[in-house]
Amino acid sequence: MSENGILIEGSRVTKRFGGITANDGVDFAVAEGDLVGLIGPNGSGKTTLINVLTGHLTPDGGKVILRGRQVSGKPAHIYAATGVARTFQSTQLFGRMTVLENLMVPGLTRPRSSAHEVARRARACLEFLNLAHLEQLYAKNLSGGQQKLLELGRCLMLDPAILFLDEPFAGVHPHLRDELIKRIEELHRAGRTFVVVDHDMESILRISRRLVVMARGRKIADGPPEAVRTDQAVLAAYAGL
Amino acid sequence: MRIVEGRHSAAACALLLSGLVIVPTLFLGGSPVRAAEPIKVGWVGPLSPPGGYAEGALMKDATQIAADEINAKGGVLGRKIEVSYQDTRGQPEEGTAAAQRLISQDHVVAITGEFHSSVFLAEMEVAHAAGIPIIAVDVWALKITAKGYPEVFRVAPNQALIASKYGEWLAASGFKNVAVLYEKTDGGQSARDVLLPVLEKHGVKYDVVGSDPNATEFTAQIERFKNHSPPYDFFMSIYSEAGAYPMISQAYTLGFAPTPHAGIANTGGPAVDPTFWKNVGEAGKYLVTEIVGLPKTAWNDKTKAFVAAFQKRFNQTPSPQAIENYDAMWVLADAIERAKSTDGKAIIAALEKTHWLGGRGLYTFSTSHTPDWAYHQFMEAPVALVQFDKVNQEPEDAPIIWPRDIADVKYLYKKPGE
Amino acid sequence: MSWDYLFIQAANGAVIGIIYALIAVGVTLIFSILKIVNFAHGDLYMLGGYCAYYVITLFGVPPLPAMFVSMAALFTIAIILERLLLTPLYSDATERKDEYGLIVTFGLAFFLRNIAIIAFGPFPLKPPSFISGVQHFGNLIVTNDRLFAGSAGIVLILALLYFMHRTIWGQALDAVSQSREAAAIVGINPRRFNSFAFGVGAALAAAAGALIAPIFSLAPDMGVLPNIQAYVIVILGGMGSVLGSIIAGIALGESEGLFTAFFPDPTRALAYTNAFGVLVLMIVLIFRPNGLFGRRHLRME
Amino acid sequence: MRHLHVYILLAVAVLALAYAPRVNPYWMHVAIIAMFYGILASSWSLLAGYAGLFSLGHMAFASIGGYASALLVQWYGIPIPLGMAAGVALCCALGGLIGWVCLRMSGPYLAIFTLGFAEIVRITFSTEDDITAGMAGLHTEPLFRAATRLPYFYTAFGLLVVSLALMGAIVQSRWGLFLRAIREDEQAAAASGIDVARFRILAFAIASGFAGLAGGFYGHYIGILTPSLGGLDLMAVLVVMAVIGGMERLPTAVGGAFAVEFLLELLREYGQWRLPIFGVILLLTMRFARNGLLTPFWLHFVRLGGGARGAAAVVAPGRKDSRA
Repeated sequence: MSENGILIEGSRVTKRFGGITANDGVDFAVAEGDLVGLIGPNGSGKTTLINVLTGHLTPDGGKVILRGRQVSGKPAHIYAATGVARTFQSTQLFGRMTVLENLMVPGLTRPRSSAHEVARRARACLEFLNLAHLEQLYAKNLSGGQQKLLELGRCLMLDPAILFLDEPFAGVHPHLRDELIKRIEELHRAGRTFVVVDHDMESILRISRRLVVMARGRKIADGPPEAVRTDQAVLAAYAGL
Repeated sequence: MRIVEGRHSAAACALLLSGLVIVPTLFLGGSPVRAAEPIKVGWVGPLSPPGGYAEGALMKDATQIAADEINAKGGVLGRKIEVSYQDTRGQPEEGTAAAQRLISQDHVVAITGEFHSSVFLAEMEVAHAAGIPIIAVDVWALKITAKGYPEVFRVAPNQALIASKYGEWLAASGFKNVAVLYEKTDGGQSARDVLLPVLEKHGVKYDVVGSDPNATEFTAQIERFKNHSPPYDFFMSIYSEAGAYPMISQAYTLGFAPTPHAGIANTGGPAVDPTFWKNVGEAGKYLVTEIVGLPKTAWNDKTKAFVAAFQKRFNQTPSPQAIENYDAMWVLADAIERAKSTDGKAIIAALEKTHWLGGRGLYTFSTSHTPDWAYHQFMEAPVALVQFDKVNQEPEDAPIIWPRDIADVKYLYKKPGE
Repeated sequence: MSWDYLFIQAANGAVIGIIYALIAVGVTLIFSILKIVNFAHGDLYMLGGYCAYYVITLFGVPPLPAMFVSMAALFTIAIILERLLLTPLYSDATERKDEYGLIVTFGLAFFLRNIAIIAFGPFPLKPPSFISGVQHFGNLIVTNDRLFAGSAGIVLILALLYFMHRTIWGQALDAVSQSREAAAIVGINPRRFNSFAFGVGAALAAAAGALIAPIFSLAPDMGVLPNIQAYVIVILGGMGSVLGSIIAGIALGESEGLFTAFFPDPTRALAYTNAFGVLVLMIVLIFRPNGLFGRRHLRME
Repeated sequence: MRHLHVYILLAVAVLALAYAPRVNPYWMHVAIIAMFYGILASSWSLLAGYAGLFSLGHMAFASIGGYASALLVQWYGIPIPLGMAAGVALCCALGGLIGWVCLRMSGPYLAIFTLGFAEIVRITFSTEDDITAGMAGLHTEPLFRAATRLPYFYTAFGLLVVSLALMGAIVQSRWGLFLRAIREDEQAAAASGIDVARFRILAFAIASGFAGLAGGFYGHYIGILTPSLGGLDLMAVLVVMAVIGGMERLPTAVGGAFAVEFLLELLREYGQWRLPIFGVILLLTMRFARNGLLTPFWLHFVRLGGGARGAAAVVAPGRKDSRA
């Protein structure tokens, strides 16, 4: 743990795809125990930033510092082993593996884990997510909302310090969405750090303690939700697009 | 697929799996051979790719003609002959399977056939282990007879008898600088291995190029030949696969060979196949190739009868390989008749004393081991080099240019325009 | 080495490259719509060649109309085959669609190649030339058949490009290739376009077979080598890009020709020509895992 | 009774072994070749079925293993088992290397990349004939100087059982779960903490090693090796075997190898129609039993004992156990 309580930090992150600069010198730090909402118009570079911060993309410029250690350029599983978990914009499960197996995978990647112990934890996790009755089903046969829950469960099995959730509420039935929010808040109270990306403003504002806004690959606002809501640059970004 | 629940289907599964292992044993043994039953003879050869299936098909047809003729004459030892044909796809492993099946499943008394030396080498191991005579029909590798297995006989000439003839003829014709293009098959390689030392011995310069047997595009290579300096005066192609035709056409249209400055030859068989002229047209004129049968002038009644029968039945001219297999079948029948038995040892003994006039001359098998490839080799296997001097000429009508004692033209090689 | 020699080899390479491209374009088209690699493409090409041959020899039809007959025939055959064999690609019960497509076309190739030996006989056949004779351009000699095949290849590819970009059906095809869901939403039935694309791909292969037959002769296993070359081209060109395939086809023809012409060890040059093509492919893939001009490969699921 | 299926299989195996001396040499040869393909099909299913790496270079590794062993025995006169071990080691190393260079490829790209590798191996082996004897065939030392095929049968059986046991242990461990996770979604697997690169390379190395083992055995059994061993024709047959059986489980892949090999031999009755008929059977099977013909049978068979339910239970012990 670094001294100032910063868990993960992207410093001057730049990422280009062909001629497009998706991230242009973005500084983004998350402190231990925070719950950050990351918003911005389509194509503003949110997902790219998450991909860089979780090791799925190597930045062209800048660096990623995780618990005081520079990790940019290292493969994604190193991040996962250091306590970074994430979900994907379009749910990415192990479709033709059972629900239980989906949770066993991250559990078993932990060093010195025993199959019995992991299975016990996985089942506990399924109880927590109300998915226990589905454990022998193929993941691809779950409904969209159940898949989001399962993906969250898969993150939890890593016992992560920080979770990046990429559009967790998109396409989820309102009832399940409330369920999801409840779980996130529960986990946050239990001490986990979150970064949540979504277009569902209402939900984001409901849960986040801090709001970061991106536009055109740059960070344009960062602060408490109330302050950011009235920020001129943010209003301009949303209105102008 | 829905799985039916219940104990019955579970038992069925167990049965199915154990069946995989047990079913084969049901094919055990087979019934003992009774006197009136036909004598079974095996045939092996390529009938599908990646093997040389075209030649294989011709050989199979010819074998059937011989078997039908033998049966029409009352068979052998008063019993009919029945041929079991096994496709080997040009793969040694399939050859082993085929030979093994013929011997232990079909209980054949002898085997003939095969077109690929590498496959035959695998097959003859099986025959050797079982003591079953096997007559090699169109495989030219020296190693086959050089191994000295008593079961193995060969009616085909071998590379020492074929490729060396090309070498001697090239030297005698005064060619000084030869481009050799061979296909990377067993036949191509062994021909190359025999040809090159002969050229070297006579001081003929050469360059040798290998090619994938599937290739059909030779333009770049032929242009490279054309630009070689000093220029080549002969294009020797060792190619038996389908690519031979585009190669000959391309050499002709690109003005490499045949020209007044460069001759061309192809060894391996395609130039005597039934669709040769259809494929190459003008380009085939002046091409030199070998026939591994008697020259037409030396044809005996059997040759003529076979060619006529084949043409009548299959509506095409038999290739020399076909007549080899026709004769092999007759040689075998003759040996069984003389052995008065279908026992392997007896047939082998009878084969060694073979003195039988077939469509390719008088068959005898050497029992000498010097040189090593001579053992059980038909030493007088006819090989003649011919040169087409007309478009659409039958190989048998083409003038013989080598060896000199049977040549029917004065020249050694006729250049275009001469 | 003279410039003349280089020019001749380059010109020959270009002609053969266009012919390669014609085969590869069909593979590309099928890939971009059906998302499968058609391993039976070389055998459809073989069928097309034989079809043209028999139309010419049995009915006395001139070569060029025979080529169109062959294209129509293969178009129909391919649609039937697609309906019979490829429909599971669109069913959820098929668990691994990429692999299913690969394997079923593998099986189809196996069947076609072996039935062809029985149906057409084992010996190579050659239909009459489109235009007989040769053309001399200085030291460069090109047969009229090659020139014809090259130009007809260009015409057909241009026709395909025109069709893809300028006609309703072509644009619908393009729409399906980009997003099946979106296409379905705007009322295009992707199922029908799968059949259609497979048919057009096969018709192009048939045209290639008919055009090449007088140059290389027909044989039941003639599809083996072009098949591999087609994959090389399709990958180099970026799966699903018609224009990329044309460029890659010509590049492959050129590089193979020039490799044979200039590889320092003359005895091995021809033997390694085919290996050279795939080696280039492998190197490109190592550095660009999605091909040179590739869009990212998308799974069907 | 748990693991009933294991006992049944053992019983069948014992039966087959005891019965073997009475089988005629032809069917024994077919069985040996089927076991050779069994090793190849199961190792290919480890690669393609579990890890989702649809490689078309598997037969090329068999070819490399065969040639390496044959040549080492020929050059240095080392014992054949040592030669085969060297072949396996070489294939592991080369397989790992191929696995490493194609790390970023997937789906058809990987298939065609490995196809290219196989072609290069085949072309090289047939061109460099002063070393490999090319298409004329490389003669190999026989493993046994026996008149019957029986020792080969037992050897092949032993190799198949050992290979299956080793691979079975791998796929039932957490590695098997990781490989399947990589097959399903590489990004998600990485996000779950799996070192994707390491496991992809491992899968290639292990599978290629078994292919090399099979190739080595084949070379010393048939007595002659040609470059066509590594060609596309045999690769197609191998794919067909694994797929018909069911490529996502080792035993079904082996079952497919047996079924196809025996079918091909039984079809010899039909002469030239053999391969077309085989093609039709193939197409029908693929069309109507897309996920493998033997898979449902196998799953049911495994459930006989009532213990294991699907693959999940292998790594995730049943509820009762975890409470106990």
